[in-house]
Amino acid sequence: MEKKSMLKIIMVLGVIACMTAVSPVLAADPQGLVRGGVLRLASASDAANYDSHMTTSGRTHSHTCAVFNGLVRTDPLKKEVSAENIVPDLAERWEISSDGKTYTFYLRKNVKFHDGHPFTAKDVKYSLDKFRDPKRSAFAANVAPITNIGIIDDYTLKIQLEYAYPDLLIFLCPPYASIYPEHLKDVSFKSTDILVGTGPFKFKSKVPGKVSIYERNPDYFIKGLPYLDRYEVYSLKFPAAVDAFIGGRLDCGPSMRAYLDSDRALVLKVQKHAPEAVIGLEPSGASRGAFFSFVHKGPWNDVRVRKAMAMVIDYRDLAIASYGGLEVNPVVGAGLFPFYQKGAWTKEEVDKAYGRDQSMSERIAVAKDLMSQAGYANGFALEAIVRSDEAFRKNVMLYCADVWKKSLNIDLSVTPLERSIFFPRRDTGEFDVVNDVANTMTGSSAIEFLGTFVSGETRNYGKWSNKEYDDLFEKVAREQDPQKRAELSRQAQAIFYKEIPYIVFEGAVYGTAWRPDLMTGPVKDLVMQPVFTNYVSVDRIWFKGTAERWTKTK
Amino acid sequence: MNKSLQKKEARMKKHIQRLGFFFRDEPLGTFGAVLFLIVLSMAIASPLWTEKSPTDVSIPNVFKPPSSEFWFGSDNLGRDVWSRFVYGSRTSLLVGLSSILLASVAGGILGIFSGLIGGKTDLIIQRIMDALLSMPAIVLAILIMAVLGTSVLNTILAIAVAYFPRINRLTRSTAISLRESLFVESAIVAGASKIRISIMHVAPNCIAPWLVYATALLGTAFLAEATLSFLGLGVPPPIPSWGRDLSENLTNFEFAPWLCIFPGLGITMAVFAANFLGDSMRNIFDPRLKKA
Amino acid sequence: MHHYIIKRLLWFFPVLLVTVTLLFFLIQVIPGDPIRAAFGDESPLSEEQIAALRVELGLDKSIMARYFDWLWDVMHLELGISFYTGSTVKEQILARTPVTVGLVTLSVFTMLILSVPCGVVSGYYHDKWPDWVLRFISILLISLPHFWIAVLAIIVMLTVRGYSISIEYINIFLNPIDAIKQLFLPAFIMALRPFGVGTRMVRSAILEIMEEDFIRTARSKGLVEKIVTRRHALPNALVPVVTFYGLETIIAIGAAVVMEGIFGIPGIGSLVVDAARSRDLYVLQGSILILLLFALFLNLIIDLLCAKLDPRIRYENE
Amino acid sequence: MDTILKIDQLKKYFPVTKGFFKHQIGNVKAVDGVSFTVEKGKTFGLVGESGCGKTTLGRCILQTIPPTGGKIIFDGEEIFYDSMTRQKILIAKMQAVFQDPYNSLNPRHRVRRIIAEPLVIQGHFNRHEINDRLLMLYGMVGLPEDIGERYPHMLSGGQQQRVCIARAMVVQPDFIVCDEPVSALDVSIRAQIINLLISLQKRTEVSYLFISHDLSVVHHISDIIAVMYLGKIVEISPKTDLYEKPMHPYTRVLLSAIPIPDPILEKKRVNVMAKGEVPSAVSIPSGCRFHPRCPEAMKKCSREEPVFREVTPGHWAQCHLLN
Repeated sequence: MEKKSMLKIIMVLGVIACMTAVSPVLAADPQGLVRGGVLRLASASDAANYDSHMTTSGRTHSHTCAVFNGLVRTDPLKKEVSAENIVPDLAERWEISSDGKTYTFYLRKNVKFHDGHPFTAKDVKYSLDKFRDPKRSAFAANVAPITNIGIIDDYTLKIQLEYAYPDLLIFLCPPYASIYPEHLKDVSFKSTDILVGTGPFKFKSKVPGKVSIYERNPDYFIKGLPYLDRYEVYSLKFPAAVDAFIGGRLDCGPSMRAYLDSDRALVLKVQKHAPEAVIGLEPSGASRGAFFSFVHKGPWNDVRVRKAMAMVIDYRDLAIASYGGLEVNPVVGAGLFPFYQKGAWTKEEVDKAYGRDQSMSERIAVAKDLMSQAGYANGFALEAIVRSDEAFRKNVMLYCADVWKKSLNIDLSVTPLERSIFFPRRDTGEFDVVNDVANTMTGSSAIEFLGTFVSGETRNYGKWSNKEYDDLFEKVAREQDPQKRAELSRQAQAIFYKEIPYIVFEGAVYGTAWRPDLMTGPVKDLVMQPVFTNYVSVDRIWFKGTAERWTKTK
Repeated sequence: MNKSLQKKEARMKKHIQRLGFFFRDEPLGTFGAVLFLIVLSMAIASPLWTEKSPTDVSIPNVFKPPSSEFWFGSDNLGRDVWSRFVYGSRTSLLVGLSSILLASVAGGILGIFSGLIGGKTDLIIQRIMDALLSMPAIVLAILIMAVLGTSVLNTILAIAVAYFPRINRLTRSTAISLRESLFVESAIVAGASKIRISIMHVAPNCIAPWLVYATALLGTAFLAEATLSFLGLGVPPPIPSWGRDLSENLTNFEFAPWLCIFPGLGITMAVFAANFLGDSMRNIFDPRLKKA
Repeated sequence: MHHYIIKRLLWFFPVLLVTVTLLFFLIQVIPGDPIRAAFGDESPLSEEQIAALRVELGLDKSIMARYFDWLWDVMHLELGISFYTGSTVKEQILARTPVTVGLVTLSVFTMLILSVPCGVVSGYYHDKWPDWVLRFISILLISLPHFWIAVLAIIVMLTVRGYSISIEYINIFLNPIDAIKQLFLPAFIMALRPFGVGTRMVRSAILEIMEEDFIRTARSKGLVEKIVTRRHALPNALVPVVTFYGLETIIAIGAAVVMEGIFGIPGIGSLVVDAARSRDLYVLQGSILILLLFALFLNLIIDLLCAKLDPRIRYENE
Repeated sequence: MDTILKIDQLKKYFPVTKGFFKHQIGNVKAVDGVSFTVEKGKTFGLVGESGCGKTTLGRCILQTIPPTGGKIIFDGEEIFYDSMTRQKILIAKMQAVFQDPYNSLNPRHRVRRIIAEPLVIQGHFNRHEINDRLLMLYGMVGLPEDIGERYPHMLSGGQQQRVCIARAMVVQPDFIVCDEPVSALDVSIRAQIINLLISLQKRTEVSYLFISHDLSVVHHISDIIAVMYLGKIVEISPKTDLYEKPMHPYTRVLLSAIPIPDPILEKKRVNVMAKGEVPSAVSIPSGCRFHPRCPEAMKKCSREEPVFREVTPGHWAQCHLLN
C-alpha cells in the first residue's frame, strides 16, 4: 500500500462545522439529525501497532483516529489544507510569538482519558517528545526545528523553535501527532491496552484478523458527540472488501484507495452493482514515478539519457496502463507538487520541461538525438524493480519497457519482488530504476514535496544529490512570506525537472465509496480534501437511515 | 536384414494393434490423450499456434473482445489473450512435468534406498516423510514458495517437494515387498551386491506402479502451479501463467469476462487431460481393477 | 488394541519434533528483511528504527538460541507476535481456528453426503451408462480449479441473486445456523473436487468387495443383488473409505487456504497466505504449525479408527 | 568319500520383541542346534512339516541370513556371514533353487539375462563364453534354444523351474540347496524335474541339499534323509533304512501320511496320526519336543530330552523308546 493509506477512510469521514472552542455543537444540530447506528469500515488488515507516530498507514490510523486527538486539527470544511486553516482540538487556543520561534498552547480543561485519568500538559509533552524523536517516530524530520517543549502549568505548554517554521501547525495535526496518555508510557503500542485516549470512541473488543469494535465515549469533551453508537473496523482484503461493500455489509469504501484510483474496473463494478453509492476521487499529495539510482552506475546517470527516457513516455497511454486499461481518471495529473498547491508548476510547464510539448514523432527524434549525444545510440539494458503485490506498478513499467524498447532501443526488464526483498533494495538504492511513490505526510507543505529529494533523506531512494537544490530547500523552510516561499519553491522545481532524478508518472488519487445516507454534522455533503489530515471527523458522522444492509437486496 | 525388417514390421503391427485396443477399451483415456497432445503441442510449438508475442504491450488495443484479430480478446495492456493462453500452457506443462519428474526421480530413488536399507536410516527418513506428508501439499508448497521466493525454478521445486513424499512412500512399500521376493533372494544367492539388486532387480519392478502414480499426480501438479500463481506465489510476471492471468484480471470480469474465462479453461483442460490419462493408466496397469 | 494405541500415540511426538524443527529452519532461511516487509511499506524506516525493532522482536539472537526459544514457546503454546498485524499469533489462531474447522467439516460432510450414493451407483452399474457418466463427471470435477469456480460463483450469485459475501465473524460452535449460511457456498465449492475423487474411490471399493468370496457366497445363497450391495458390500469397504475421507479432510484444509482468501473468511488458511505474502515469520510458523497439528491429529484418528474397524491392521502393527 | 558341507550345532533364533521400546521377550528358535554332513556328489534330503525350520536352515547355509550360532564348514573351510563371502567365495560353489519358480525370476528380465546373471556378476566371462555356456545349459536342462529371448511369464511352470535350475547350474557349482523345488508344480511335472536333477547330478557330481515337506518326493532323489521337527533333527538315516525301519514316532507319522497308489494296500495301511498341530517355536515343549503330539508318549518324555544317538550304523535317532 502506498503511503498515506489512511486517507481512504478519512475522506469519508469528512467534515465538521466550525469548531470554536466555546460553542458546543449540539445546539447547532439541524432538524432530522439521527443519533445512533454503527459505522463499518474496512482496512486491509489488522494494525501492526497503534503508534500513529510511526506510520502513515491507514491500518493504524483508522483505529487511532477514533480513539485519540491531536493538539490541533485541520479545518475539515475547507478544501485547502494550509497553516491558515488550522482549528483547535485538545488545545483551546494558541499564541505565536512575533519572531515565529515560540508557540504557546492553552489546553482544554476537564478532559479525561477513557480510563478516567485527567488530561494535562504532561501528556502533550510526552507525546510530542516522542513525535520528534527519530528513534520513535517516522515524522521527526518534519518537526526538526523544535528545540524544546516546556510545561508552564497543567494546561499551558510552550514550544521553542530554532527558527521560524510556518508549517509547524500542519505537522501537529492528527492523525499523526496523536496525544497518547503519559501514564501508559510503558504499555506496548502493539497491545490494545494502549487504546486509551481522549477521543470520541472507546475500544471495546477485537477479533484478530476480523474486526475491532469501538463504542461511544459518553464523556467526550464535546458534549453531545459522537452521534454514532459504534464504530467498527473490519480487516478485509481486496477483492472481498469490494464485494462486501457492494453487498451493503460495509458502510464505506473498503481499503479502496489503492484500488479505486488505480483500477477503474472497481469503480465500474461499484457503479454497476451499487449505483446508489457515492464515489469520491481526489488527488492526493503524493506522486508516483520512477526513481533512478545514483548509487548504481549506469547510462542513466547521464542526464541526457534520463531526459530522453522521460520524453518518449506518452502521458495518456501511461495512465491507461496504470489505471487498468480504462479511460483516464479526470482528476489525475501532477508533478512533484500536486497542481492545487501554491507554487506548483502547472501541467503544461511540466510537459514542457520534459519535452513532451511536441508531437510524438518529433519527441522520438529529439530523444534519439539525446541518446546518441550521450553515446547510447544503440540503447542499453537496465532493470526495474517493482513491488509484487501491486499489479499496476508492474503494468506501468511494462508499458515503459515497451515504449523505451520501441523508440530508444532500451531493454528494460521488470522484476517484481516480494516486500521483504523489495524494501531493503529500494531503501539502499540497490536498483537501476524503481517504481514507487514520492511520499509526503500531509500533502500540504512545500517542505514535504521538496524534502523528498534532499540529500540524505530516507525517501530519496535513488540517493540523488544536488547542492543547489539542497540550498534552495533550506531557504524555503525558513521563509516566512508565503509569496517569496512559493517563488523559491518554483526555483527548486526548475532544478528538479531539469535534472530528472525521478520521472513523475502521475499524481496519486485517493478514492473511495460510501453509502448515500452518510452525513457529517450539520453539513449534508462530505467535503473531500486532497489530503488526509481531516481523518478526524468520526465524531460528527451520522446516518439518515439505519438499515443494516443499505443496498437493495434483489 | 530382411528378417529383422520383418520382425520390426511385426512389432510395429503389434503396437498399432495395442493402440487400437487402448482406443477401444479406454475411450475416455483416448480423449485425455488427445487433449494432452494438444496441450503438449501448444507448449512445444507455441510459435506455430500464434504469431503474436504474449508480452507485447499495445495500449490502443486494450480490452478488445474476442474477434478475428484477437481470438480470445486482449487484456488491460492490449496483449493478445490467445498468445498468453498458448504460452501459458508452456509454463503449466514445464512446471507440472518437471516437478513431477523431479519428485518421481528423487522420491523413487530415496524410496528404494530406504526400503532396501531398512533399519535406522529408514526410520529417520520415514519420520521426516511423515512430517511432510501430514501437511496438505498445497500448504507445503506455499511455505516453500514463501521461503524461496517466486521464480519458475522455485515453483518446480516447491511442487516437487510437496509431492515427493507421496512417491517416496509408494516406491518404498513396493521396494519392501520386493525385498522379500524370491527373485531378490535368488539374486543374493547369485552374489549380487545391494547396489546391483536395487538397480537391476528392485527399481525396474517399481516402475509400473510408479508410472501410474506419477501420471495420476500430474494433474494435481498442474493444479498446484495454477493455485500458487493464483495466490501470487507462483511464477513471476511477465511469464504468462494461467493462474496469475486469472487472478490479475478478477476485477475486470464484469466487462472483459474473456480475461477470466480462458485462463480458467486452460487450467481445466490441462488437468482434465492429465487426469483422464492417469485414470486409464491405472486401469491398464492395475490388474485387480482390470479384472473387476 | 491398547498396545497399538499407545504405540501410535508415542509415534506422534517424534514426528511432531521433526515437524517443528523442519518448520523452524525452513522459515529461518526466508530471504529478505521481515521487518522492512512489515513496517516499510508506507514510509521507509531509518536504520536506527530497524535496529530497535530487531531487538524488540528478538531477531538479534543467534539462530540456535531462537530455535530453543521457539521450542520452549511452542511447549507453552506461545507462538510469538505478528510483525504485520501486531496481535499475538496465539490470539489470532484461537480466533480463526473455529472458522476453518467449521468450513472444513461442512465441506467434508457435503462431500460425504454426495459421494457415497454416487459411488455405490457407479460401482453397481459398473461399465454401464450411469458408471460412464459418473466417471466423466467425477474426472471433470477433479480437474476444475476450485478457485476459478469460486470466482465465477461469486459473480454469478452477485448478478442473479444479489448475493454478497458475509463479513461478520460467526463462531460455528456458538451460532451454527448462521455459520452454515455463511460458509455453505465456499464449503460446497470445496467439496466438488473431493466429491469427484470420493465417487471414484467408493466405486472401486465396491467393485473390489463385490469380487470377494463372501459376496459370491451371499449371491449363491440367492440373495437379491440389491441386498448384496447394500448389506454386505458397504460395511466391508469401510476401512479404505475411512482412510480416504480422513486424508480428504487434510486436503480440504489445503483447499480452505485458497477458498478463505477469495470469500474473505477469517480462518487459518487466509492467515497462512497473508503471512506467506507479507513474510510475517512468526505468523507463518504458528499458523502452519497449527495446520500440521490438525493434520497429525487427523492422521492419528484415522489410524485408530482403521485399527478398530479392521483387527488385521493392529495385529500387523503390534 | 569327501565331505562337501559340514554343519555343526547350527542355531538360528529370531528375537521376539514387544511394545514401543522393542524389548526382547523371547526367541523363536527356528533352528536349534542342527548338525549333519553332506557328501560330495550325494543328495541329502531334509524333511519336516512346514514351520519346522528347514527353510531357515537352508537360508543360513546359503548365507542370505546370518546364523545365531554354530559352524558351517563348506568344502573344508569355515564360512562366516557377510556379503563379501557371498560375493567372492560362495557364488561359484553354492547355488539354490527355490519353491516358487515364477517368483524366483525377475519378471522384467529375459531368460538369458536371468540365467547369465551369476556369470555376469563373477565378471570373468566374455559374451561368447556366456553364450556358449547358455546354449549348452539349455540342452542340459531340456529348454528350447530360443527360450533366451522370452520373459518368465511366457513360460510354463515346468519351464520356469528349469530356468531356475539352469541359473543354479550356470556357474558349475559344487552344491545346490533345493528348497522344495517341486512342491509348487503339477504332479506330472514333478517327476520330470526330479529326474532332471538326478541326471544333472550324474553328469556334474553336484551335491544337493533337498528340502521338502513330503517324504515321498525325497524318497526318489535322496541318499541320506534327515527328519526335522521344531528346529531339531530327530532322525538321520540312509534312505532305505528310513523307509523300512523308521525309528522316531514322528517319522512314522510322516510315512503313514504318504498315500499308497495301490488301493488294497492303502486300505490296509495303519494310519498313525499325530495329535494337534505343530506348537509355536516360541514356546518349545519341555523334554522331548514331540511329546505333546506323540502317539506313544511316556511320562519320561515330558521331563527329559532324549539323546540323539546312532542306533544302528549310519542311522541316528532321538527317542526314549530306543533306549
